[in-house]
Amino acid sequence: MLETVALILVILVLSAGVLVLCLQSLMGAVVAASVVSLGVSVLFVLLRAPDVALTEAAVGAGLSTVVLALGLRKLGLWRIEGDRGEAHALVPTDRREREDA
Amino acid sequence: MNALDLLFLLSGATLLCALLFGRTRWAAPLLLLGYAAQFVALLQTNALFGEPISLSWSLVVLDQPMHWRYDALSWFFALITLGAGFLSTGYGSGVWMRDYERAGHSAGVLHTALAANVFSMVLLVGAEDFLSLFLGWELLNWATFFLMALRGGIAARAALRYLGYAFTGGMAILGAMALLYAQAGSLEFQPIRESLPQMSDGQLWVLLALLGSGFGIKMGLLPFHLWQAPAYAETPGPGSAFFSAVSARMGLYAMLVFFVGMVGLARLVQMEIPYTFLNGRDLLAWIAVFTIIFPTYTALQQQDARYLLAWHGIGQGGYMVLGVLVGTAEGSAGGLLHIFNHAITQVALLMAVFAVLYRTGTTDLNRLGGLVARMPLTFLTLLFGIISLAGLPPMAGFVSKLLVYRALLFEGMPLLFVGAIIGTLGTILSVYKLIHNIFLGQLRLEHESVQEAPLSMLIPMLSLSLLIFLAGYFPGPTLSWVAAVQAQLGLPVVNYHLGGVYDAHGGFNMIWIVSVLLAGFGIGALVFFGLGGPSKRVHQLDNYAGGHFLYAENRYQYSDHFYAGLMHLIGPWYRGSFQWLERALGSIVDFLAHFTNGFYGIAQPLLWSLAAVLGIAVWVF
Amino acid sequence: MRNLAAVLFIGGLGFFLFVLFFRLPLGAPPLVAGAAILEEGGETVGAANLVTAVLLAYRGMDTLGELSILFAAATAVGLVLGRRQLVVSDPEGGFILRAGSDLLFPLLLVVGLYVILHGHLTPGGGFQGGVILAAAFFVPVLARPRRGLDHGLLSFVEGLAGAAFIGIGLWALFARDAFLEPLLGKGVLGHLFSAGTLPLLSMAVGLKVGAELAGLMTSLMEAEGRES
Amino acid sequence: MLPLILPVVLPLLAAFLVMPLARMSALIARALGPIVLTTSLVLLLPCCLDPPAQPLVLAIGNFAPPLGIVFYGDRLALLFANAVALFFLLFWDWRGGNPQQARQDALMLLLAASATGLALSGDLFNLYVFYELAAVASFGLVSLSGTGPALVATVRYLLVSAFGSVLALAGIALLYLQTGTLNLAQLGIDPEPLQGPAGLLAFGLMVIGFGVKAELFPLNYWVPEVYASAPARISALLAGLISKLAVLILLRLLVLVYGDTAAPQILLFLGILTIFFGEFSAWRAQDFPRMIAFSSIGQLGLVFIAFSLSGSWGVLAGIAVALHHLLVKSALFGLAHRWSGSLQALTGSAQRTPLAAALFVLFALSLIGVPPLPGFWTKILVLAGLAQEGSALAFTGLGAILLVTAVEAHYLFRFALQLYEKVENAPAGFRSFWEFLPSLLLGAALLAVTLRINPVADRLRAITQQAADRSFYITQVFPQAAAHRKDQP
Amino acid sequence: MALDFVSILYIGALGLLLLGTFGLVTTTHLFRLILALALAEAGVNLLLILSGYRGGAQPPILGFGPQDMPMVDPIPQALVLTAIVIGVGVQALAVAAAVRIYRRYGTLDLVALKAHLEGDLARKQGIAPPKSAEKPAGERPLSPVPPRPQEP
Repeated sequence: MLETVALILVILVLSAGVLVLCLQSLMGAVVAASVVSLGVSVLFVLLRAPDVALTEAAVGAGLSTVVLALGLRKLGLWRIEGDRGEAHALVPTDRREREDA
Repeated sequence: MNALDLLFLLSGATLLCALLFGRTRWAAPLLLLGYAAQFVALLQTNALFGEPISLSWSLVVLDQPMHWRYDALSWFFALITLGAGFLSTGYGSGVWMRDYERAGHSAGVLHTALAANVFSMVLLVGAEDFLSLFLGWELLNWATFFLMALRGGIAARAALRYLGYAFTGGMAILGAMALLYAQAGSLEFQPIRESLPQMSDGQLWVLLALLGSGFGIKMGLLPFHLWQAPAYAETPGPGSAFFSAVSARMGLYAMLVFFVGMVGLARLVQMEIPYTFLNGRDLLAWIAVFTIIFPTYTALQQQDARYLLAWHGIGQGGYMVLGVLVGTAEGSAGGLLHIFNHAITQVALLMAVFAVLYRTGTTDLNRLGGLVARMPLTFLTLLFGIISLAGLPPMAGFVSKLLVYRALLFEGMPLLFVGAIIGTLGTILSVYKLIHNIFLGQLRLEHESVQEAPLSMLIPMLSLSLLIFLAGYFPGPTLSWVAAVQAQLGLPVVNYHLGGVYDAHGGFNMIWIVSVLLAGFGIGALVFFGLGGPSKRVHQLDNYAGGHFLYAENRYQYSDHFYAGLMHLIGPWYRGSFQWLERALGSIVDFLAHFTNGFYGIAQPLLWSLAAVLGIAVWVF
Repeated sequence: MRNLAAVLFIGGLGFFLFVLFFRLPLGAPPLVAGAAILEEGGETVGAANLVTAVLLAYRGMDTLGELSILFAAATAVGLVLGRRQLVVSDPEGGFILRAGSDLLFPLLLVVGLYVILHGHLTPGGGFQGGVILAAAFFVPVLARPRRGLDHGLLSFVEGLAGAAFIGIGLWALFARDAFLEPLLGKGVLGHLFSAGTLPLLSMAVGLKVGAELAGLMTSLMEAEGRES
Repeated sequence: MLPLILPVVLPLLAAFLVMPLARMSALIARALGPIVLTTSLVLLLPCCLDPPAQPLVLAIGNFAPPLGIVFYGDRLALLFANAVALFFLLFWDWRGGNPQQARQDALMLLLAASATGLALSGDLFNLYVFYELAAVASFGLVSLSGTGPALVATVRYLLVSAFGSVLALAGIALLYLQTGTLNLAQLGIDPEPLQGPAGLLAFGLMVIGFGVKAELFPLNYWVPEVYASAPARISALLAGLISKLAVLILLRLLVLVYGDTAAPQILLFLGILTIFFGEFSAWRAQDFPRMIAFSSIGQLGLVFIAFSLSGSWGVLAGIAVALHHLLVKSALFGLAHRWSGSLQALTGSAQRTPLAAALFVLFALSLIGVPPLPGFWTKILVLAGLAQEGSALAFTGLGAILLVTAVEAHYLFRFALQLYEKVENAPAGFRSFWEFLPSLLLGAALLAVTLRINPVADRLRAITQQAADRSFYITQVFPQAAAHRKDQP
Repeated sequence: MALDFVSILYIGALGLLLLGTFGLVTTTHLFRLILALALAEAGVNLLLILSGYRGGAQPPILGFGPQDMPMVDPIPQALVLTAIVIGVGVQALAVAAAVRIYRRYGTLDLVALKAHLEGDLARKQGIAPPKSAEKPAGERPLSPVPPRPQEP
């Protein structure tokens, strides 16, 4: 039983890892990274390391995602709805840059 | 406190007082006194005929002992060094130095550099183990670089080029020292001399390559000779005279110590080059011969007197190596004697050329001419010098070259002899160009009011000319020094007498040769002056040709680009004699620099780091 | 071409890593230092949670190093982000966010303090509690960006907490001649006030980490964004 | 028993307190740093001048070595700890006036603490934490000037350092998997399990991990940018001091565990590459800081080659080269404080500042190894060791060092000649004497070492004898291990 | 390579590490590099915990599970705790630097940033731009970024 759970989780984590590298939208990549972090923290629980699981969940999934999202916001690569009126689709500007470069 | 300690102390003291009192008015006499004192101390060491004398202090650094010892060879070289130092300081003091300071350079720095050179040479020739040899070697390299780079501009660039060569040579020697240390366990000459026989031929070839190139660079042997001419020519007057006399010969000293003293010519002969009939000695001999030929014919093309003489300095070095390599009593005597003879010749010639430069402001052969009437004594010095440089009878150069030629012929090396002769032919052609373009021919208008060289420059020049003549007339004393050196180096000793040499083929006696020559000149002079009709003194510029008065502006005498025809004939044979080698090395270094700098230009070089990790994994697995 | 080379290298490295790792005793690694701590950890330090015992007692130096790394990171972020925007351009949080943040703040505070104080008993400790405290202080900033956080106070708390950690260590140095040695007796295993100075140390760590991360996130929040 | 822990802990305490103190009174905050550094210098200097017979082994928290962390203060570690305190005082930002002065002082103190920790610690993961602390503190310090290039250089430096620390952590995991302990001495007790491919791969990963700061070849692409854009004081400390401490970690591992395996060969190979790439790129460098940055890469390659030599000869050669480079490179970066422009712009600046130009020539002479100066003795030690090694790679190393030194001599003196060229409007010299005081002091130290080379050499030989002695290290940390080792051969 | 519990996790850990390294090596976009770094660190942390895991053991908390059951090794867990927080610290610094760089240069692409770095340094130090003879003939040089408002 334990093997199947571990197998599923590892597959989930690895696929989320691949997603992090392949997704076009940066915000999607950040979300994928937090999924990886959560998956790893559950793996830590399986590995009888509750302390580390708690840290990974709080720091890895929580904090780093917040920091990355704030970073994206400051880079202007991701807009929240109703941000000073002009609705802006979640289009990462770096792809737009490539088009007009 | 034996005489050797006194010599070292005095040398250091001279350097110190040059450093402190260099700028003051009475710096020159003080330095002359210093060199004279060192000369006396050297005579007291009596290392030539007496027992070798060793320094009482010896340094031990990182449990490597460093001590100094003077024997006949070191005495011989120290004699030339101190003599050259004394004469060039004398030549460079007084009038010449005032003119040098008016040109914006500092006299103190020149004196210090010269004293530093002498001190490092005195240190180098006394070396008793590789560490003190390398210490003296590097000090000499840097002192030479310092003296060369004094005048800035072209001199600085030539000095930098010299530094590139000299430092690579130093590194080659350091590499050889590391190999010797690994092989013999110590850097002393004695243990190395004992461990050399056990070395295999391959190791000896590596040592020959490293030490040969290291010492060869300093001597200006063929592939590494390109730096010497511009560097020596661009150095200020006395420095150039000093360098050409002895600085290049330190490479020969080191070669003598290692290849002749420790490895021994017999062992060189045994080192066969596979698939050829050549052996180690032949290789070096052929390099020496080519060193005679190529620079001499490059000298032929030069348009500046200093460059012409500097190129000859390289060429003459080949005779010395050739003579020593023959190995017989006569050959090595000729090689060693040529060191002394060439030293006094080259210094005299350069002093004369710099005297002309001092008076007329230029040494460009195409803008000089007809100074024999204005500067007769300088002309005389130059005449004596070029006769000795070309190796013609009355002068000293003839004795040593004759010894070398006789040795080459009697030892059955005809091809080497022919090469040497071609070199001498080139020398005769270029020295004639030298004296013709400067002194003979039509006087130029602007040199109308040129005076004779000042007294302070004339004394060293004339004393040297006298020395050249006497060394040629009575070679006995100089041959005695050479015999002592041969005994110390383990070469067969030449048996000499006041006039010349006895050997299996009869030998020669200079006293007879020169007396007959002088007698012939005497008769010729009698006929010319005595029987000839009354002669009328005519002013130099009062010339007629074909009934027309020749104004001084039009040149009726062939003095521009002397030998243009000859150059047209043999010019294409050799481009710049090995310029391509230097350019090739330079471009390789530039390419590597560009390649490595490229790595630091990559935007995302983590791929290389990953490759390194994979490399380690493969290496480890 | 670069990606191809990268794939090749990664494949090669992966092959070597797999081969080497699977030759080692994966399931049962040799237990040397760990075994000693497992048996006598409870007695000497008196902490139920052995990981916290290792973290704050046995390998106290690592945690001190860890604290100073976080401090260095926060200072460096402060240095890099430099000037803070005077008026925060982010919009006010919606009603739900403001009401939620008011409700969540005390709750997160309690959870954070609980995790810190019970660090030596249950899984958790200085770091985890600190992060929760940081979240507790950051949520109101998200809700009302205008008010922001008082950076002076934060750096004050941060400095003092760090000094407290080292102070306890120095106190142990002077008392027992060994830096960071647990003092104040072991107490009964499992009780709240047990394991000597460990709870104090984890409190210091918690406060420091909390203040630092809150300061870090707020300065990132207030940094001058790019308005394109 | 000197509290060996204070030189590490006091700077940390000061770093934490400097920011709150700065709010209260700037003066105390400014003075805090120098006071703390002088106290640690005063603490460490006596035991470096007349070293204690036995090295100072300090178990933190009184926990026996395999459990807790142990600080091992043998003469080599104390020497480096002293050097840290001394050089941080020498290159402290005395004038201040930087808007973020409190933050900069805090980061400098953190760097000092981590450097001392790197020198003294005897536990592998603790070394990794201090190494990471030094890295993060140097990121902050490098981005001090806040200009564009400084930030980009910091980010590139951060990325390669993070890549290195990930690999180092993987190495530590691999090592822990095989031995179950992190204490260096315990690793050395029975190094057999680590001699196999897995152990060597762990060492390889750690070489790459710690090689980032030690400017090893494939990982030193950050060096020219960072040293050209960071303030000269910081570059002096990073290039001179921190890089040596990173190499010290690898030296401990090499001496204790990987003495007679293939590890030295790897270091030798990477050292040759580092020297080759460093010095040849310096040939084309067009500005002063980048030129000495490349030459520092070259010198560190020499340190790696020296450490790869077997036995105490290698340790002696490596430490000699490292200390000489520490002295010369920091002094050169001291000069770079004012000479930060391009080489052309500095032409003829010897007329205004003859002393600085003379100092540069002195350092250049010692760097390339001209006999009377100590640089020559260190180089001859390395070359003699390589010649004794005798393997083909050793001879290529020998040839590479010689070739590279010739190139180095050329580009250093190409610049020296430019300095002494006669130019009408010579560039502005050093405004005040204080600016190149560190270089002056280091130049005087260099000359002092030249004159008293023998006593310095004997002291250094004693230090390295102790450092290279594997069983001595193990018996110091594990006295009881000595008992059980006696019976088995 | 029996598919037991531990070997699956080792595959997962090594897979994450290799994915992270692949991301670090190939992309040149600064933000993706930071994400790849986070991946690699998660992989290594998993690896470190695995090196302390013993099959069938219980977490190192005294007083919970049965007494006789062996416990997992606590030391790697302490190490991983430190490693995670180091990772986040470095990540936060990287994001902050990325924000400042994006504001200064307007791009996060390392190739463009490297060109800006060289250009600004050369301008600051007064090095003349390479003459056309030395520049590679190939593609036309990078079009200069429009001059941004210089910082005070």
